Amino acid sequence: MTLPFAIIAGLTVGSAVAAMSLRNMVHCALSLVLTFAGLAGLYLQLNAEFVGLTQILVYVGAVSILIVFAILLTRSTEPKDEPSTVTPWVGISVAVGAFLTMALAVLASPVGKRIAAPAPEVSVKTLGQKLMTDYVLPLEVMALLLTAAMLGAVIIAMREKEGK
Amino acid sequence: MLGTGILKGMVETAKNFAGSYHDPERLTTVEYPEQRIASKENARQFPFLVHDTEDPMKGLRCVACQICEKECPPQCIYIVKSKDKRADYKGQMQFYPATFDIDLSVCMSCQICVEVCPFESIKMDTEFELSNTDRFGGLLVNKHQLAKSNEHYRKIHPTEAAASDAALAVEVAKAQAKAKADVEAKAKAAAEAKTKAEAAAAAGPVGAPASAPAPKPSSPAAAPAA
Amino acid sequence: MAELFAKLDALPVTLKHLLLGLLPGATPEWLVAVVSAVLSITPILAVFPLMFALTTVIERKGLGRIQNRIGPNRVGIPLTDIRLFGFGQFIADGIKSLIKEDVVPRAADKVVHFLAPIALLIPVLLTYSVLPFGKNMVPLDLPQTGLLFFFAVGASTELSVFMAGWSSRNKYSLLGAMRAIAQMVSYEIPLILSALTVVMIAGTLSLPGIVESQTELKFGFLYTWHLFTPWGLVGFFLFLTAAAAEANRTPFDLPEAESEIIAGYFTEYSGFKFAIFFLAEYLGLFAMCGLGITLFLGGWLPPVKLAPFTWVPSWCWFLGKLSALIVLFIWLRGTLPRLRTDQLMGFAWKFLLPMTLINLVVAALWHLSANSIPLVARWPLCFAMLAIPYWLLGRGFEAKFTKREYRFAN
Amino acid sequence: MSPLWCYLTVSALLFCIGLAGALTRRNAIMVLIGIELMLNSANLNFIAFWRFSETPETQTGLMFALFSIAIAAAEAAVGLALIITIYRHFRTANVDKVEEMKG
Repeated sequence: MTLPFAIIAGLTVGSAVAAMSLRNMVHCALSLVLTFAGLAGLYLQLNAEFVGLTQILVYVGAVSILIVFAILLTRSTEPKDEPSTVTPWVGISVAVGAFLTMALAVLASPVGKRIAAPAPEVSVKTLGQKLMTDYVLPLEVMALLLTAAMLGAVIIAMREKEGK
Repeated sequence: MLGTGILKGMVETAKNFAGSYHDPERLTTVEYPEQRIASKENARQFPFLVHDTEDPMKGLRCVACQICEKECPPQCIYIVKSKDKRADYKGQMQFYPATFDIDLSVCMSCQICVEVCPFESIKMDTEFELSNTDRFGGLLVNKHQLAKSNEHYRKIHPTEAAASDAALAVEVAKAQAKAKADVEAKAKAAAEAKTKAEAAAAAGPVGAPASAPAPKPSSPAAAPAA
Repeated sequence: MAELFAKLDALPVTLKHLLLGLLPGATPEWLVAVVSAVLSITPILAVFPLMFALTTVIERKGLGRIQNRIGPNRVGIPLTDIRLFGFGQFIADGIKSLIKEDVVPRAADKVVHFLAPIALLIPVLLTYSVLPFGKNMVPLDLPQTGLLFFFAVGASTELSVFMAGWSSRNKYSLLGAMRAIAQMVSYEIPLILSALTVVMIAGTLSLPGIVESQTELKFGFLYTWHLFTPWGLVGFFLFLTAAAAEANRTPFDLPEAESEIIAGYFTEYSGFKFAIFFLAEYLGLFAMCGLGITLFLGGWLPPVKLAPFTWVPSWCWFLGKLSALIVLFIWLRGTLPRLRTDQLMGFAWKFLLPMTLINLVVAALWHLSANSIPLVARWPLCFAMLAIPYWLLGRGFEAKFTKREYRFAN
Repeated sequence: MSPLWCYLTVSALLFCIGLAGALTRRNAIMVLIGIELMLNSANLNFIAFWRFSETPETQTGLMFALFSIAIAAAEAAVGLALIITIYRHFRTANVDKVEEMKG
C-alpha cells in the first residue's frame, strides 16, 4: 500500500461514511461529491485517465448537481426531531456482514495478491474505435436508454397542468 | 437577422469609445476638484443666517421668533431665545438667538425656513463641500458657523438678494418714516402739551389729550423675498 | 537573427531548465519533480492574477469611455502627484479587500461558507495546467485527455457556486446560485459540443496536439487556423457565446444581476473572500478565452508564416490573442443589456444546441469531402449549410423578441 | 503501486457503506445516494480488475465502467424525478410514509 493510495482511499471512505451519516442532507451531498472525486483519483492512479475524468465530469459536474437540486426541491417539511434512520442496527449489521464476507473473500483469493503489470498503453483513440466497432450495439442501446431516461425524467417531473 | 442588432450596438459603443478621446460632445465629464462648473444661481444647499454689520454676532437679522423652528419639516433647527434685547438693523429693540443650531445631516434643503422667515434673516447657501470626519457633531453647526454676511448672499444669489434688500429698504424706510413721524408727533405732542400746559397754566388744568405714541412693531406680514 | 528570436521564444523553457540545473546533483527525483512543478506553476500564478488586476482597471476605464465617462484615473503612486492614468487602482482595491472586515452571517453554515471560495478558485486555477501558453510550454501535458481534463475540472466549479449560495442562508444567494447552476449546466453542452468539432477534426484531446494540427500551411504562408474554416468560424462564435455564459459575463450575467438579486451567490461575502470570487470569475474567463484560442485561433501560432510575425515569441502571440479576446468581452459588456432568465434558457436550448449539432455535422462533411470537392466550392457550400439554419433559427428569436407593441407610448 | 486487494477492500467498504445507508436512512434521496455509492464501488472494481488483468489492452473493464457511469447518470435523473413527483403527491420524501397506492 502506497502513501498516495492510503490518503485517497482514506478520504474516499471517510467522506462516504460522512455522506451516509450526516444529518444535514446538503452536507451529505457535498461529502458524496468528495467521495466521487476521491474515486476519480483512484481511477487516475489505476491509469484510467479517461474514465477518471469522465467520472468527475459526470458525477461532480452533473449527478451531484441533480441530487442537490432534488434536496432543495424536496425541502423537508418533516419534523426535525424525528430520527433520520430506521432501525439502524439491522441495516448496519447486514452491511458489516456483507463487508466481512467480501473482505474475507478478497483476502483469501490469490487474485488479490496480484501485482500490476507495467502501465498499459491505452489511448482514447482505440477506446473510441472499440466503441464504434466491438461495442457499437451497447453504445446504441445506451444512446436509446439515455434519450428515454431524459424524456422519462422530464415527463415524470413535469408539473401537471393547472386545473387538472 | 439575428446578430445585426448586436453589431449595430457594438458600432455605436465603439463610436462612443473613440469619440471620447477627441469629441467633447461624447465626454462631458468635469474632473471635479480641479475643474469646477460655476454654481447656478438657483442652486441651494443648506440654510445660513444673514448678518449686516462687521461683527457677525451683533448684526444677525434673526430675532429668534422661532417660526422656522416650528415650520421645519425634519425639525433640524434648534433656537434658544435670548433673555435681553438689543437693537436690530432698524434700531428697534429685539430678542436675538442665544443659540441657533442646525443639524445639516437632518436638513433636507426644502427652503421652508426661508419662505416663512419674516425678517429676511435665513437664506439658502450654495456651499456643498461639507464633508467632515466627525461622525456625530461635524454637521451640527451653530450660529457662529451659520452667520454669513449679506455680501455673501448678494454674491451667491444676486437676484434674490436684490429683492430682499429692496424689501428691507422698504421696511427701513417705513420704520424711519414712522420714527420721524413719531418724533414729529412727539414734538408736536410735546409742543401741544406745552402750549396746552401753558394754556392750562393760563386757563386752569384740563384732561391730557389722547395722543398714542406707541409705535407699531414692524408688520409681521412682510413679504418674503420673491 | 532567426536564432536570437528562437532563443527569445524558448526563454521561459530555458530559464526553467537553468533553474532546475542549479539543484545539487544528489537531489532525489521526487524533489526535482516538485521543484519543476513549482517552477511551472509560479509564472501562471504571477501572470494571470496580475492580468486580472490590470483587466479590472482597463475594463472600468473602457466601460467608462463607452458610456461617455472617464473612468478611474486618480490612483497612482501614493504621496505623490503621479497618477499613472489610474493604474494604481488595483493595488488600492487589493489592499482594501485585504483589510476589510470579513462578515459571516450568523445563520450561515460556517464551514461550507468558508470552503466555497477556495473550492471555486482551485478548479479554476487547475484549468490553466493543461493550456499550452507557447511552444513547448504546457505545464501538464496530458496527451490523451487534455481537453477532457479542462472540462471536467471546469464543471466542478458549479458545485462551489452552489456551496456559496446555499451556505449563506440568504434567499438572494440561493436564487443566484440556482440561476448560475442552471445557466452553467445548460451552456456547458454547447460549449463542449462546439469544442468537440475541433477534437473530431484534429483527432486528439491533447491541447498541444490541437495546436499542432493547425500548423499546416495554406498558400505557402497562411496557417490553417480552425477559425479559417466555415465550421471553425461558426464554432468559434458559438464557443465564445457559451464561454461568456459559463463565465457569467454580460449579457449572461444573470446570476449576479445586481438589480434583481444584489450580487447573486456571493451576496454574503465580503473582504478577501469576495475578492477571491471576483478573481475566480475573471480567471475562469481567461481560461475559457485561452481554450478558445487554443482550439480555434491557432494557440501560440502567428496568423501567417512571414518574417515579422514569426519573430514574435509564441507566448507573446498567446497573451496577445488573450488580451484581444478580453477586450472583445469588455466591449460586449459595454454594449449589451442583460437577458431575461427564460430568454437565456431558450437561447441555450433552442439556438445554441441545434447550431452546435449542425456544426458538428458540417465539420464531419468538411473533413470527409476534403479530397472530393475543391476548396473553392467546399468553403461556400459548408458555410451555406451553417448560414441557412442560423438564419432560420435566428428568425424565430426575432419574431418573438423584436416586434413589440406599446399601448401608451405609440 | 498497491496490490489489487487494497482496491478491492476499498471498493467493498464503499459498497457496504452505501448498503448501510440505503437500508437505514429514511429519506428517499439518501437511499438514492447510497445506491450511487454502491454503483461507484462496482465501477472501482471494474477499473481495478482491468488494470490488474493479464490483458489490459482489450479495455473491457474501461468500457464497462464507462457504460456503468452513463447508466448511473440516467438512473440518477429518473430516480430524482420520481422522488420529486412523490414529494409533490405526499409532501414528504420519507420512504416509510409513502405507503398508499393512491397518490
